[in-house]
Amino acid sequence: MIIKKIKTTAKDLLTDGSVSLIIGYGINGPGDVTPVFIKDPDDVEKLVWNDQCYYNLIRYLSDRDFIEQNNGSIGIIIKGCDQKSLKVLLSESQVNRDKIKVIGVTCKGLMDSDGNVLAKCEACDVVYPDKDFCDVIIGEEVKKKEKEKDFSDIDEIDSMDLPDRKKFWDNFFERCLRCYACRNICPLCYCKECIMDQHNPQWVLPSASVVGNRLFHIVRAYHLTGRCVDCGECERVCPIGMPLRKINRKIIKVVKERFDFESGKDQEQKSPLTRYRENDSEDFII
Amino acid sequence: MFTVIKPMRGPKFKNEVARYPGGENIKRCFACGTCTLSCPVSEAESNYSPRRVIHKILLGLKDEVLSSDEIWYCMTCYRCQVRCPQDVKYPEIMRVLRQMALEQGYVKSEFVDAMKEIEKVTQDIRRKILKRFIEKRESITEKDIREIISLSDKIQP
Amino acid sequence: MSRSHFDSGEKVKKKLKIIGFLCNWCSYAGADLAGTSRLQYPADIRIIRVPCSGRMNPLLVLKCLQEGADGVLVSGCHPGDCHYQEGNYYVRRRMLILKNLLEYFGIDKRRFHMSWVSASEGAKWADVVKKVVEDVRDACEEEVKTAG
Amino acid sequence: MNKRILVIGGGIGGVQAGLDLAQMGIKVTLVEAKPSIGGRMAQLDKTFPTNDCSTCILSPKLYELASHPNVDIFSYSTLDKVDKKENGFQARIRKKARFVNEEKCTACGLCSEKCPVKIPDLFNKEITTTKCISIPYAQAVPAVYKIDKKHCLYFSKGKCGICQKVCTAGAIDYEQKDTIETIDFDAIIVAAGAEEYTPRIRPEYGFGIYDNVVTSIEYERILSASGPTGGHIIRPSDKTAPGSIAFIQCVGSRDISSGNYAYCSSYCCMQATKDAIITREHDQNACSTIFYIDIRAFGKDFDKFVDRAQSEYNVKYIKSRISEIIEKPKTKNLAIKYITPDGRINTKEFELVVLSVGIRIPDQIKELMTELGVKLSEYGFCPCDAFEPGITNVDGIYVCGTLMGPMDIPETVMSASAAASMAARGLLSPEISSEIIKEKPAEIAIEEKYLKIGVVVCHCGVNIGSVVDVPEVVKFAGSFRNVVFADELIYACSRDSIKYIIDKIKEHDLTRFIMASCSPRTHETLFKSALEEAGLNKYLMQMTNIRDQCSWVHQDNHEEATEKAKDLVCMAVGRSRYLQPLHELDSEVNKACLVIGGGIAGMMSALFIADNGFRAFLVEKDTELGGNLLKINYTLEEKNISWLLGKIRERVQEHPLIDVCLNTEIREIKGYVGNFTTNLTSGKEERNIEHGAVIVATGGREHETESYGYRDESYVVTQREFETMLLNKNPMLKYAHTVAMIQCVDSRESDKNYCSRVCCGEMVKNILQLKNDYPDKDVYVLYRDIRTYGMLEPYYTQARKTGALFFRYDIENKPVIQKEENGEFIITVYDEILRRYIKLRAQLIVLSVGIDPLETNDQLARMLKVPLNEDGFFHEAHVKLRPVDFATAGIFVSGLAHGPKYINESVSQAIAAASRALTIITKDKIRSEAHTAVINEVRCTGCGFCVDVCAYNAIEIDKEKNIAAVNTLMCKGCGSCAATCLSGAVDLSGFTNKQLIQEFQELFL
Amino acid sequence: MDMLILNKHELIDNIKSLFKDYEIVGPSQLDGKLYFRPVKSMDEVVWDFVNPVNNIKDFFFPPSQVLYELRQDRIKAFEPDTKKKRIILFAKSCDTRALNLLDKLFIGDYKDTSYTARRETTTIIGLSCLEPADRCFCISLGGGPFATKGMDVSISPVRKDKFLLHILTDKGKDIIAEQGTRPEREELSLTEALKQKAEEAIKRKINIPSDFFEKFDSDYWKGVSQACIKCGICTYLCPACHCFDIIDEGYFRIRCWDTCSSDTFTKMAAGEDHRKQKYKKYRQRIYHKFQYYKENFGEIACVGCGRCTTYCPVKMDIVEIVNNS
Repeated sequence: MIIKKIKTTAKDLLTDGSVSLIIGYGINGPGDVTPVFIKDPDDVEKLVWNDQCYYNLIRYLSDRDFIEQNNGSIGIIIKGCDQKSLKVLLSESQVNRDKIKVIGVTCKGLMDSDGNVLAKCEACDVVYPDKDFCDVIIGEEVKKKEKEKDFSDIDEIDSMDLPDRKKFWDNFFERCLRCYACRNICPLCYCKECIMDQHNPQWVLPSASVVGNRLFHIVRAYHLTGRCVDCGECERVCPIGMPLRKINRKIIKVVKERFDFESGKDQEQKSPLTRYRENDSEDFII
Repeated sequence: MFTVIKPMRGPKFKNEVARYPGGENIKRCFACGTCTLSCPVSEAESNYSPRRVIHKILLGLKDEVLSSDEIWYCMTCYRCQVRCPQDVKYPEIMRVLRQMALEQGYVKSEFVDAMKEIEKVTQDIRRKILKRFIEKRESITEKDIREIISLSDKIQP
Repeated sequence: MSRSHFDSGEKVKKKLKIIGFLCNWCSYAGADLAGTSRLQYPADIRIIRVPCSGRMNPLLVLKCLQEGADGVLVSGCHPGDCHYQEGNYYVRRRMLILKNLLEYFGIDKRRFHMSWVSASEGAKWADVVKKVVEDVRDACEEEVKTAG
Repeated sequence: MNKRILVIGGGIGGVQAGLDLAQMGIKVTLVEAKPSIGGRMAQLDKTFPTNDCSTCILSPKLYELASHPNVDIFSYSTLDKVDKKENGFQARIRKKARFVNEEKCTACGLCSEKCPVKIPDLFNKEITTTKCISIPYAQAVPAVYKIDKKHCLYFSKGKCGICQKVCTAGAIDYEQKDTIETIDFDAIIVAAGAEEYTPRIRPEYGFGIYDNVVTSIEYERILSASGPTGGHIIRPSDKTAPGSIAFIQCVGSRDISSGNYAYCSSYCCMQATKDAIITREHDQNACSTIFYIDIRAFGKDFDKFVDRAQSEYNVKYIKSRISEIIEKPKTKNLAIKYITPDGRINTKEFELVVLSVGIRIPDQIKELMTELGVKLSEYGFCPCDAFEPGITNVDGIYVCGTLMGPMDIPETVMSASAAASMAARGLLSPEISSEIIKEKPAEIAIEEKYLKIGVVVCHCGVNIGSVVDVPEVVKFAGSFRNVVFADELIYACSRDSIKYIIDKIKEHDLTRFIMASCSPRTHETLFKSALEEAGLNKYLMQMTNIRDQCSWVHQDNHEEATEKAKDLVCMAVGRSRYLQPLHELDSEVNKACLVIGGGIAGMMSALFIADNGFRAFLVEKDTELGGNLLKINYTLEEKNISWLLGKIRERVQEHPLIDVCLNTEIREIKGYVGNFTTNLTSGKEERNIEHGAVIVATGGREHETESYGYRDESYVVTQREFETMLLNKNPMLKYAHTVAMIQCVDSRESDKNYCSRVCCGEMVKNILQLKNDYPDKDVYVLYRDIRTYGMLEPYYTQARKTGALFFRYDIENKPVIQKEENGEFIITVYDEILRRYIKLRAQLIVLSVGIDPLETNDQLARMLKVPLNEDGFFHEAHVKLRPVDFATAGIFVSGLAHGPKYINESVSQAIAAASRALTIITKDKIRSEAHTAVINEVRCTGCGFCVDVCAYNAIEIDKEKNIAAVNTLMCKGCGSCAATCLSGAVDLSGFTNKQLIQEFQELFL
Repeated sequence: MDMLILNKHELIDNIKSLFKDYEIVGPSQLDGKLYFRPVKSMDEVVWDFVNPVNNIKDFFFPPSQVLYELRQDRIKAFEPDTKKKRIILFAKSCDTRALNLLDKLFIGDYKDTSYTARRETTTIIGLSCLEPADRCFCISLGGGPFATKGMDVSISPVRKDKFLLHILTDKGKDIIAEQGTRPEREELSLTEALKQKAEEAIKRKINIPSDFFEKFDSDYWKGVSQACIKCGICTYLCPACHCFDIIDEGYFRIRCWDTCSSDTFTKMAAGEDHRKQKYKKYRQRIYHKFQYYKENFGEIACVGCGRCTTYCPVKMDIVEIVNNS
């Protein structure tokens, strides 16, 4: 069983001292899956593995505060989508690859509370973490599903005419509380002082107004251009249920069509905004 | 289309032509085609091309050139010589070739005299057509010209 | 309660406020040439000089729209002419993403324009300004109609 | 010796030579006959192969020259007399009267508007008319008007005088006389250039008879947006847009019979291709046909440009020299007869015909040269030998540009830089720094001072005052908080206004200054110097353009213009609140130059650095100097290369200032412009050297080919091997009665799609040498295009005269070689003239294989962080105007490393590279840009986005702290990094985010 | 304090009559989530629900509110428009009890004008909680599913369509028409039984250890707070949390919610921030609720509604953390 292999691997890594901390999935009081940080070998029992392990634990590798506290080498349990975001972080030299041990676990798709497979897992095109990237692979190899990304919901929004589209989004912007959970859960939002918290100059209205919220989400989506790997965490944590994946995947679609680039595939390549081609499309330029 | 094997050695045909006065610059030709384009004969006779004749000389196809009837087409109007950027004197070269053809027995001397005859008659017909056209003053088509030529044997010189 | 008339149904003022960010080497020179050739164009545009169109961060455009500008124009050198080699290539990609995002969230795409104007295209600069002012005016009128 | 050099001619050649000399600290006097500098390049619309707009890339250089303190420009002037002194020259320069005072004229254009007299517009090749008082074009430098005495009513009939009445600046002065100045010079550089050949001598083309036949330079004016037709392509007869355009090449070139024009003018094929492409861009349904003899696209990326013309812009190329043009009277179209590729004769009607005219040296320049004592060639050009391009028979007089022979803009710029470093010899020394240090009062620190803003609004005579209600704007400006002084001036740029401003700054103890007037592009330096004189940091000034971008363009709507002027002042006030004092950083310069590669290019660069008195390190990985030149025995001009090479090697080895390091490799180059440290390894021992500039002269290598059985046939050789066979009379030649040569082997094809430029010249050289030694041998040449451009064309004619036969083959129909038992080769090729396949028998086959880049290029490129182009050669900063520099400051390129070229072109580029390097190492300190990137270390996450977008490698991530660091010396202030940074950690001083935001935010507060 | 029994449609008619001159706010579905928000008619209102995402705090202390407009020449203060009175329908006991906590702060020795104006013009009709969620722990903090603290009228279920109304304040009296029957003992005992059942359903207990304050410097907080991603959900959704920040947006001065987990919470002028690390921020949240508020205002600023554990992105459970500290 996968969970047994995870526990033994974690135990060995901790005992032989090659890692000083293991980040994995555990259970909290009321029985929900929660991230768990194990330092001594016999706490390994706390680790669980089921189809509710939503979290993208890579987020903790790019959290400066967390790394300050645990500056030893870290073992981390990752799924396919998490691995993609780790590659993006490596391309932006935010994570020191030799200080982390990557434990790749094959995942057959996560389930939400009432038992159907998450939308992001339907669209997942990488099922097992690839061999030459992870240090340890747990679970049998599942062939990679070559699948054309389905952007029908994005096309549906695009096809709305302007006022409807505006109403569709303003409906959410009226309720957005600017709690920044979507920003803080994302592994790629690692700035020391986020644009939203800057006052000199003040880029975006900090308070929770419709205009301020709209601009916050535009800036967040813009800053994830060619970086977001659609791990779906932002949408999951949003208290008012804003369809954030519809925003990210719109940009993923534009980047695929116009710059022919997919994030999280190649550890060397950063966002396409740092490169150009002579014949980039300029149909919108007079 | 057949292939031509180039003769290996022996006195070059082009040097022979170049030795005659007027043929000196033949080797300067870089086949730009101005002569063919300015030649009134090639307008009428589509596969006559002064450029091709020069090219055959340079390639040394002596028999093919001297026995061909192309070297007799030239009306020596000298337009090609004026226009040639490399100063190749094509009409002079034709004179040289005609002389060589005569000397080396490709044609008989009566043939050369006859040439003068043809020259005279064509000029005469041309003058008649022009006179008729100038009298009438309105445009003249090829059909009218053919009709005049067919009547010409009736017109006294 | 937001007071930029992005959302409020304020009547469209006769005088629009459009901000133009022009690159110093080509577009600003083109605008100067439109001046020396006395080409007339609407007065709704206010020009800010930037060293290169590559200096333009989409956040500046967003801040401009949020502060209450009716429209924003970013103009730079034709690709290949850039005094700093590659500035306009990068901004082209950035603004493509911004354009898509603005449209996606229901902001009229006629409020933000980009153009390439070289130092000798005074006439083209005048045409660009006319087109931008006309587009922004239509966008404002439509906005008032739907919001009203 | 007063270190002053005379430059004759204000074209791009003269401008580049003047700029290089000025930057080396030498005083320059530039004499230009026309009213403004820029020469023929200013008349061009776009330049090939990049289609840059010509004015965009030229005017920054003109402004830089005009505003350089070391340069005085005498425009609209001629040379009366030049006589030789013992150590220089003395010239009498006559500055012809313009009847307009240069100081006062603000180029407002009012006089020209009101002038009643129309005269033919010489700048626009007389396509349209201009006024009697005029400037050639809007962006002319100097922008001063001129009265044409001959047509002016005041001078001819004594009446009119409207322009004087109208001119508010009082600049018109009918009594102005020619002024004469006699100045001594150390050397003279003649960059007088050439002019277009007027095709009247070829009447069959109908120029001057039919309306719709124009020359290529007239067509440039028609294409140009600032031209008479405003960029709309219209044909002269009925002003309609032509649907079909014919370009006729070689009009007045490669033409012996119509005059002494046996040479090829080098750039017309590419100019026609560019014009055809631009025509297609302007008008989608216009299609162009180019009638040519050989398409001479020999330069960098030229072949790709021609391919793009055919594939994307459906330009048709037809090999057929046109004999005559006939106009159809009714439609004014032009019928052209041509030979189609398959040999038939065809006639087609074109609505417009452009004659690609060649160039010739005008007579007055020939007279000038004879007066200077310089010998000219039979064609009127001034030829120079390969190893001393630019040096004439008269000591102290140097030549550059098209006066040396037909050449394109990059070659002109290279020869101009070369002429500069040749003329500078003996005038420079490491002790004297070439910087310009102006003394100015101490700068007051404003940090602890209270924010006090001063605003001046200018009337600019009537230009602003007549449209914008200036007093209203001044009152509005006074209403802002922190604005303590607001006033208006009639002419802010006049001498006394500047003094007034300086006094007001001191009086009100201002800490910011706003000037609302004309364009900062032209007047910013003037007002900044005013601030400096007032002791205020010059970057505390903010200019706002209420003339060119407000009053002039909203003339019919005064109160809207006033409203806009107020807003512009409001924006300037907003921005000025956040301006900070900035200082250009100076950093020490190490006065030595590293030259990588000991070939002819490297040696010449090192020689000219050392001859000018500066240390040069010449690094060569082989055991001896010479590089590719060791394998070449003679060229078309120089008979004994090895003897000349020996002389140069000797000069290099003995030169006290050249440190030759043989069999030495470069392990690492660190540092930046002015402060490079390079680690050299030779065998075991290592060495570190310090230097201020780098010249890459690593050269190229002959292409190893497999085609046509070269690998396994001993009788199939390359041109270079054939040359050595000829030199030492190799016995194999005995059997070779007939030699066949094949051009463009592996070149101009899929993966190697560029022309190696030198193979045609080598082929002609070897033919002449062969026919000279063995007159009775036959030579066939199978070619795609004979590209003997410029002065090589007469040698091609000579080659034909020796009896060599030239057959054209097509890329889809390459010649096929079979070997017979007796060792002879049968070459089958399709002859398009005979329209038959012919078989040629030959005993020896010579292949022209072209030049490849070195494999080590990309390793060196990564070390220097400079780019390579698609074909693997080093990619220069700008193909036309900076062919020797890299985008990264302080690094230059010359020779085959930059691309295939002839020896004299390599030498010219090498000396140019030396000159460019001298502009840096002659300075004690290098001044960097004031607007440079600034890193906020608290916010920087070390993600590296900024490093990727920096074209100048001015930003790097410091490994331990993982935080970006800016090298302010390399930073050019474009701001790409500031715009790409996600967390707003990078900002651009002078254009900070806060300043830009406050500029528009002030409008909405 | 009088009580009355109403059946469902009588109760609905009574509330419907209020729609004319009151603005009604009630729990209603929007995009699959439940919010307290203005409703137009009774059928939008949901009857049986666990706590909605937001709580009634939003209507007194909104997420973002304009205080002043500052122009170069004039200042204009913004008053909340309380012309139309407002009724909050079906608030649960934890929310109303939390509102009571906020009153202590906003209407303490300094009266917050907008909060007080809104508070006086709003009447709260509470609904007792039949099936508390498994994360609720209101009882261990002195509340309870049927508690009525902070309500003007409390509605407790008796039988399927029978409700016991309990009018607690004068404001309550104005809005409830005199009708319905007096409660019988038998109905009262039925309600009492339901109350017992609801209270047993709450299994989770929070008990603050005695040496709670001494644990301030222990490393316990570092370990516990590691999973926290410093977002603002737990504070913004908590009915008792009340920290706010005053910021300028252009020429508007705005009061908006702030969260102790944000990077700018304790950031001072020169960038100094003595609560920079994450564990200090999380510790501040716990101690402010369970220690400092108790010292200042005598009550623990937590009402046990369980929203912070339900909506926490990384599912940190406040009960477990406080109990084992």
